[in-house]
Amino acid sequence: MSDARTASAVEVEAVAMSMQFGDFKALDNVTLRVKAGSFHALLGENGAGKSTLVKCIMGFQAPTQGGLLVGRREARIKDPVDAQKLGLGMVYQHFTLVPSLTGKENLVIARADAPHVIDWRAETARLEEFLARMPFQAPLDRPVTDLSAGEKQRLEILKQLYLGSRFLILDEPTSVLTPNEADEVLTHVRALCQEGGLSVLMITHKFREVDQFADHVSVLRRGKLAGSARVGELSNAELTRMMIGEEFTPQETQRTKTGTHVMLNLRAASAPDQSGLKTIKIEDLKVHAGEILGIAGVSGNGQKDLMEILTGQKKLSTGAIEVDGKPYCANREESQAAQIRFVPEEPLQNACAARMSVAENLGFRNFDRTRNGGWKLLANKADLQAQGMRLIEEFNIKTTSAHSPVGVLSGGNVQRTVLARELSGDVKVLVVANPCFGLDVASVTAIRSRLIAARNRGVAVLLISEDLDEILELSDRLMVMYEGKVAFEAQTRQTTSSEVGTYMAGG
Amino acid sequence: MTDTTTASFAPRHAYLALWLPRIEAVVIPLAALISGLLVFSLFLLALGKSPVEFYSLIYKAGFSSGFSWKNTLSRVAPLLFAALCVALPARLGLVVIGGEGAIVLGGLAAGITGAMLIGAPAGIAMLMMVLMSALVGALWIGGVGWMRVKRGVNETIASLLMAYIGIALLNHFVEGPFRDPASLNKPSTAQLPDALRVGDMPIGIEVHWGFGAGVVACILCWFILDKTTIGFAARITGQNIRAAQVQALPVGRLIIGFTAAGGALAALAGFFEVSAIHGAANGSLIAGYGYTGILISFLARHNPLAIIPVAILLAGFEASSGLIQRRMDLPDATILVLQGIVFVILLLSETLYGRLAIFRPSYWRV
Amino acid sequence: MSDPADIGLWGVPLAMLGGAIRVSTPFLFVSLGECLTERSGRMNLGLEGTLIFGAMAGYAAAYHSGSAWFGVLAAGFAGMWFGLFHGWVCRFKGVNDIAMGIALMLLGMGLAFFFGKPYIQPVAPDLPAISLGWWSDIPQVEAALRVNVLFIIGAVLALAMAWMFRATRIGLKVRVVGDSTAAARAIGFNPDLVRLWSTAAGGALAGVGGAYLSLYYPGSWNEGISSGQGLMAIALVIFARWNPINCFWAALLFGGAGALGPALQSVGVSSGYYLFFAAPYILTLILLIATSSPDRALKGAPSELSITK
Amino acid sequence: MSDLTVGFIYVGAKDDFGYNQAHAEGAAAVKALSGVKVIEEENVPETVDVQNTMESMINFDGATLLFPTSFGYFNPHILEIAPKHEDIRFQHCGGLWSADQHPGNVGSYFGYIGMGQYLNGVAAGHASKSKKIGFVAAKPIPQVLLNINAFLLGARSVDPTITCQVIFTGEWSLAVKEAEATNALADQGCDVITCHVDGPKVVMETAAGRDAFVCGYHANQSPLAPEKYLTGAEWNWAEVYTSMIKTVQSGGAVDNFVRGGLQDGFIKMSPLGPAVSDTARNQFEATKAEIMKGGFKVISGPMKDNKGNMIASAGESFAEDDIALESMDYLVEGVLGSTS
Ligand SMILES: Nc1ncnc2c1ncn2[C@@H]1O[C@H](COP(=O)(O)OP(=O)(O)OP(=O)(O)O)[C@@H](O)[C@H]1O
Ligand SMILES: Nc1ncnc2c1ncn2[C@@H]1O[C@H](COP(=O)(O)OP(=O)(O)OP(=O)(O)O)[C@@H](O)[C@H]1O
Ligand SMILES: [Mg+2]
Ligand SMILES: [Mg+2]
Repeated sequence: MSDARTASAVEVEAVAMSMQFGDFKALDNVTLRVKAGSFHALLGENGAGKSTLVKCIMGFQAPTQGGLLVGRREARIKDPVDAQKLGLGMVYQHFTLVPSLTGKENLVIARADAPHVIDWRAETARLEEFLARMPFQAPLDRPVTDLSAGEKQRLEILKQLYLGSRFLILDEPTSVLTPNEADEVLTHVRALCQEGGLSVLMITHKFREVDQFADHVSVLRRGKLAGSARVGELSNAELTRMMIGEEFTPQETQRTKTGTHVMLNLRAASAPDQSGLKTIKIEDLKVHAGEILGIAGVSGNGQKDLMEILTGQKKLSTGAIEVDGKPYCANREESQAAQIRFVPEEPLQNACAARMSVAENLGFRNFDRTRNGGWKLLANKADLQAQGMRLIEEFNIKTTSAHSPVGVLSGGNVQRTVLARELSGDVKVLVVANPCFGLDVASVTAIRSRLIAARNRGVAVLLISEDLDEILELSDRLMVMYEGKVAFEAQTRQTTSSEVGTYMAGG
Repeated sequence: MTDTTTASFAPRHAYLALWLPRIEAVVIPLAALISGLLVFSLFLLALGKSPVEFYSLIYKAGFSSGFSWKNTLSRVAPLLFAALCVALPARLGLVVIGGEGAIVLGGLAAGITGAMLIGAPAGIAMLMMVLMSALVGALWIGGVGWMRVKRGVNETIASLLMAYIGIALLNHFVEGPFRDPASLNKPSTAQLPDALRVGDMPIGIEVHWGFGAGVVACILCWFILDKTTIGFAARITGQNIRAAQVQALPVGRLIIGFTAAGGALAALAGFFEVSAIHGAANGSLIAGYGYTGILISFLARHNPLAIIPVAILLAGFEASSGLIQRRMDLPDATILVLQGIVFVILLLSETLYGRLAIFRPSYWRV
Repeated sequence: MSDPADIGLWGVPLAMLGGAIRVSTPFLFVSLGECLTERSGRMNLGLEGTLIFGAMAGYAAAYHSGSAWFGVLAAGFAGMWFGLFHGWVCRFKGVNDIAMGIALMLLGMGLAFFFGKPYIQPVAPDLPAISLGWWSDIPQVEAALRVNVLFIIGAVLALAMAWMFRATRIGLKVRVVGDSTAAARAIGFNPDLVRLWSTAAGGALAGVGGAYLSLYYPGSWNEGISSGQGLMAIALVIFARWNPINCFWAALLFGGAGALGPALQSVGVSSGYYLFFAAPYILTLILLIATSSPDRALKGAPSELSITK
Repeated sequence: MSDLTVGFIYVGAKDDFGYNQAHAEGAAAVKALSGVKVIEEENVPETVDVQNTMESMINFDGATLLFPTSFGYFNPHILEIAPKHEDIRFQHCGGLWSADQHPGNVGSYFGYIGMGQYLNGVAAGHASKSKKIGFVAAKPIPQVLLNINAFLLGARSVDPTITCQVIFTGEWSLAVKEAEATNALADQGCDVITCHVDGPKVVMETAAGRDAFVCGYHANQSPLAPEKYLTGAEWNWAEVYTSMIKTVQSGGAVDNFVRGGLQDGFIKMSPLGPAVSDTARNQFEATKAEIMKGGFKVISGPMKDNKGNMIASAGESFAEDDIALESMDYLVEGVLGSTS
């Protein structure tokens, strides 16, 4: 373990790196240099190859071609341990802290030279000394599960510094943070760069972060380096063009007036959260016909629980749900009668059976109903197949055939499959969570316009999303969830992102 | 989106996408079975025994003549029911390994009911025996499902514990409250009169009706799983319980229902043992059929139709156990080793699904 | 032999104490083994087969070598191979560790019975016991406190394992792998390898548990030597909450519960003994029901474990 | 003359130091005869399995004489198969054949091994200091109850104050439970222990480990505890089987209902161990001689069972060959334990 503040930053250069997956070239001859002490941003669409590039640098994957220079010297990195020895560290998009271990344990075990027998007293003393020299802190004695997202992210970065990393890769480090938390963390990181102790390569989708913190920016497009420049030399429009090839302007959709009829009503609801230790409390949540209500909030503040309450996966301890004025108990009969539909986040994990065919997945909602709405006992495969073909056509789902297992489809097409299922037929209420998470721009546009179209048809839409931009773009009205409660409510047009961000952070 | 496929359906591709998985589901287990037999041959060779002799003895004892078919088929009935008790819950993603408990208690219930209804019209008494036995089995394994749904208790462990408890209950009742004083050295419930005994099927070899009933049960289960909306709902639940919950499918009821159905079927194995074989409930009901059923269901990949041939095959193995002991001087555990090896290799072959290019539609595209 | 004192009803708690000490050791070893394996995120239901094979292998080795300790070693070694095999096959995608465990249970039993035939009859040397009851002149107390070395090793092992999980690199490594495969990869651990060796070590411990059965208590090899101890020990890990020290107490509790039936008969409570014999199973089930919850994973469960996912 | 093929079927392992081993030793003696081919199968459960095993021996090996040795094979299994093979002889151990109920090609044979346990009791009565002896029993069935009672009565012939504690394990073969039962007996102060389970090995070893004397059962277990072994009630199937086979070979017919005791060579006693005192030896030999005369009255009134019911009034008695003993359902006074 070396000292991050006295050691100097490392320069890292990927040279003509290529990565081939079967027929598919995820990286194509990419050369990218991160100078010592620089804060380098890496932009690119979903699937552009950003993660592949950094994985090759860190030794998770062996590039099919190309090499790596660390401090201008050729380096051979077979695995992350090698990378760590050279002072290269990475903070992943999804936390890689071990949930049941304490901060302390996480830090010590991550060290390549962790002693075989750990003397906790001595280690604690050294850790405290280390923390005292750091610009920011994180709790070390609590298990990581008990930490907030910001605390976890800080701990991740501290861990890298503690491990002596002088070159740090950050993969979308702020996607789980509030804007304020993100600013705080990135400011600290930038300060370390400026002191010359650290070089950073940060993958991000947010121009704001590039402008505010980075000094260099590179763009990947379809596995190739589309451009590289000092920050400020390129406008956001130019960066966008590099990322997606052509100018892309989101279509301003026509909106009808929202209705006044309350379609979904959650009153005085409370339920224990996932940990069973805290409670979710929602006093009053109403969605009107022809309205999109956005639920903003940093993930982990009870949005998942809200979804589970509405789908009936979680029982309410108090309160009640009404759909279209009638009490709703979330059994199949009622959910079909009430025409309420759900599109949970990560649809492959939460709304599909990966090994069943696309047509079958499309039939989940109505496989047990006859054409005129009665229940039936015998499943009709031909009907399912026909319906599948129709919906595939109508929603433009890209699949080899209706028989293909849904698990082999790409993320966007899985999402389309679920939307096709839930938006077909008569819908009164639609509850969606993170519908565009991890999708590329084209899919995002398609899906968002479907949601607006549904809204314009009079569907009451409850949109739960961690993407504040999405909420601001789509919703008529929004709420912020914090610590399991509604912390803020406003008409979207009457609020600003910074105001919402403040409430998301509990301000 | 990196999806390179097209939206157009060439009908050929649709057929491939439909049929290749089905072919895969037959070819891989067959290949695994054959590999298992080959590995076992190596085991025999290492011991200086002849695999050829071994397998020809299996053929001779299990499948070559009327008697060998009788020997094989007369063992099949309880295995079919026991395997269904694994296969039905498996559709919902549950691993229930305690069917033995339902078998012995089903047999006990049949024995007691029959004993209490001696003198009643035979048809009614027989019907009551079946019903009581199925009810007890349904409660027993359905209880496991209930614990899973209501308390989140792991069904594998719970069913196993319930099996031990069930066996203790059988022993307790057979040797205590329901012991027929006339059953001297083998404590049993009262001997059933001939009218309450299930006879043989009129198919030329002596195989009791339990075999026919088991085959029908397998076909029925297959029909329910494959052709009805209940089966469809179960498949969704088994593959992704969260997706099923979001669709508001009655997941809890499905779990309890399927485990209960499995238990009821396993209990029928007990009923047939009592009514067709032993004529009374006693300790002989504890014969390990429940555990062989696990093996069969897994080998059949929990497909009720496939359970029939697999059960016959395994029964044939067991039918040959004696001849192998006598002719090859191998211990009775030989068949257990064979079963273990085949089981291990078959589970190992699960890793091949979706991996072999030849079963991908793209392989066949010109 | 001093005259046995007439201790009457005191015999029951004393027998349970003695039973706990005598019967618990296989539970202890298997559950410690399973605890280690499960802490690394893998389930091994096959330990019942490993236990039985260990009993056979230990007995055979002790018989041939004339040394009971050599038997223990051989049993551990045999168990390790079963563990290694399970660890190796379970790393393949699509291989279900629960089902594979059942298969290996079958195979382990089959191989044990197959190769164990010639050892049913011979008498192998026994493991030594240490008398901790010298202070008492009541022979029953003395007998109850005749403690086998393996029991003591097991107790020490429980402590050592608890310490290992807390304060050694290897212990933390196992916990990391069991809690998050992704995190383990990020640190540079090879989760498959860690699981492989945890499963192997678990198998070795189960094998030693088997050797205790055949070489000390009841102290002979036959096909009915294990009455499901290996399977019960797995259930026991769950309500020991994956904590080695709790495994120790749970094993003692089980041993004691197993001694309840015979002890009660010996003081005249003789009806319904089958139900008393089922006491450990009923106890486990009740504890499982009481401590599980439909909404969340069991507290303390390694999150990579298939049964808690 | 073609060889006579004889099939032996065992419910457990044939080297279990117990019930099955006793029969297997008999089978081994048969093997030594000329003109006989012996086939054996072990671990055959009392289910449809044994029916198939019998038929398989008949169909594939040409067996014409079968010895299915486990009690549970009789009803329904032998009774199911025998009528279908009238030219095959089924000799069953332990069953109660009766001419009006059972086929003529079935026979049952058994020995008065209770007398062996009586002799065990005599040796135990002398060896016991605590006046408390113990019995590990599988299940409370007549054969076992008779053994328990005989054991105690033998001991009481030495000292009428002796009591016998019995513990049922519930299974014919369950090692851990047998060991626990033995320990529980030792804890209660029993200093001579015997058993009736399929494989007495565990009981013998555990009891000797607890410093108690042991009396054997089924087969000779003295090698397991040479110092502590007093004597044992053994089957002598070699004798019985060879004579039956010889009868068949010479064209004769074996009786359908065969019973025999010490004097008939059906059972024998293990040689007395080193711990048996001279007084004990004398009484042992005297009682043995008495039994050898035949018709030994094991139960002679007045006698009560351990619940206080009269089982034999004054003057009433049951001899070893009294068929009523084969449906015994009580434990005599002095036995601590209960039949249910
Ligand atoms: N192991 C793999 N096998 C096959 N294809 C892969 C593999 N890993 C990545 N790919 C493909 O390589 C391409 C680049 O993936 P990568 O994860 O680098 O994208 P990314 O730029 O990080 O996207 P995102 O913004 O969604 O994180 C994608 O099309 C992906 O499907
Ligand atoms: N249901 C809830 N009720 C009250 N407070 C909650 C609830 N869920 C989370 N919180 C609190 O919100 C904060 C962030 O939640 P949490 O720790 O779950 O985030 P996280 O899961 O780490 O984030 P991410 O999902 O992005 O990784 C913590 O302070 C936590 O205590
Ligand atoms: Mg990425
Ligand atoms: Mg969270």
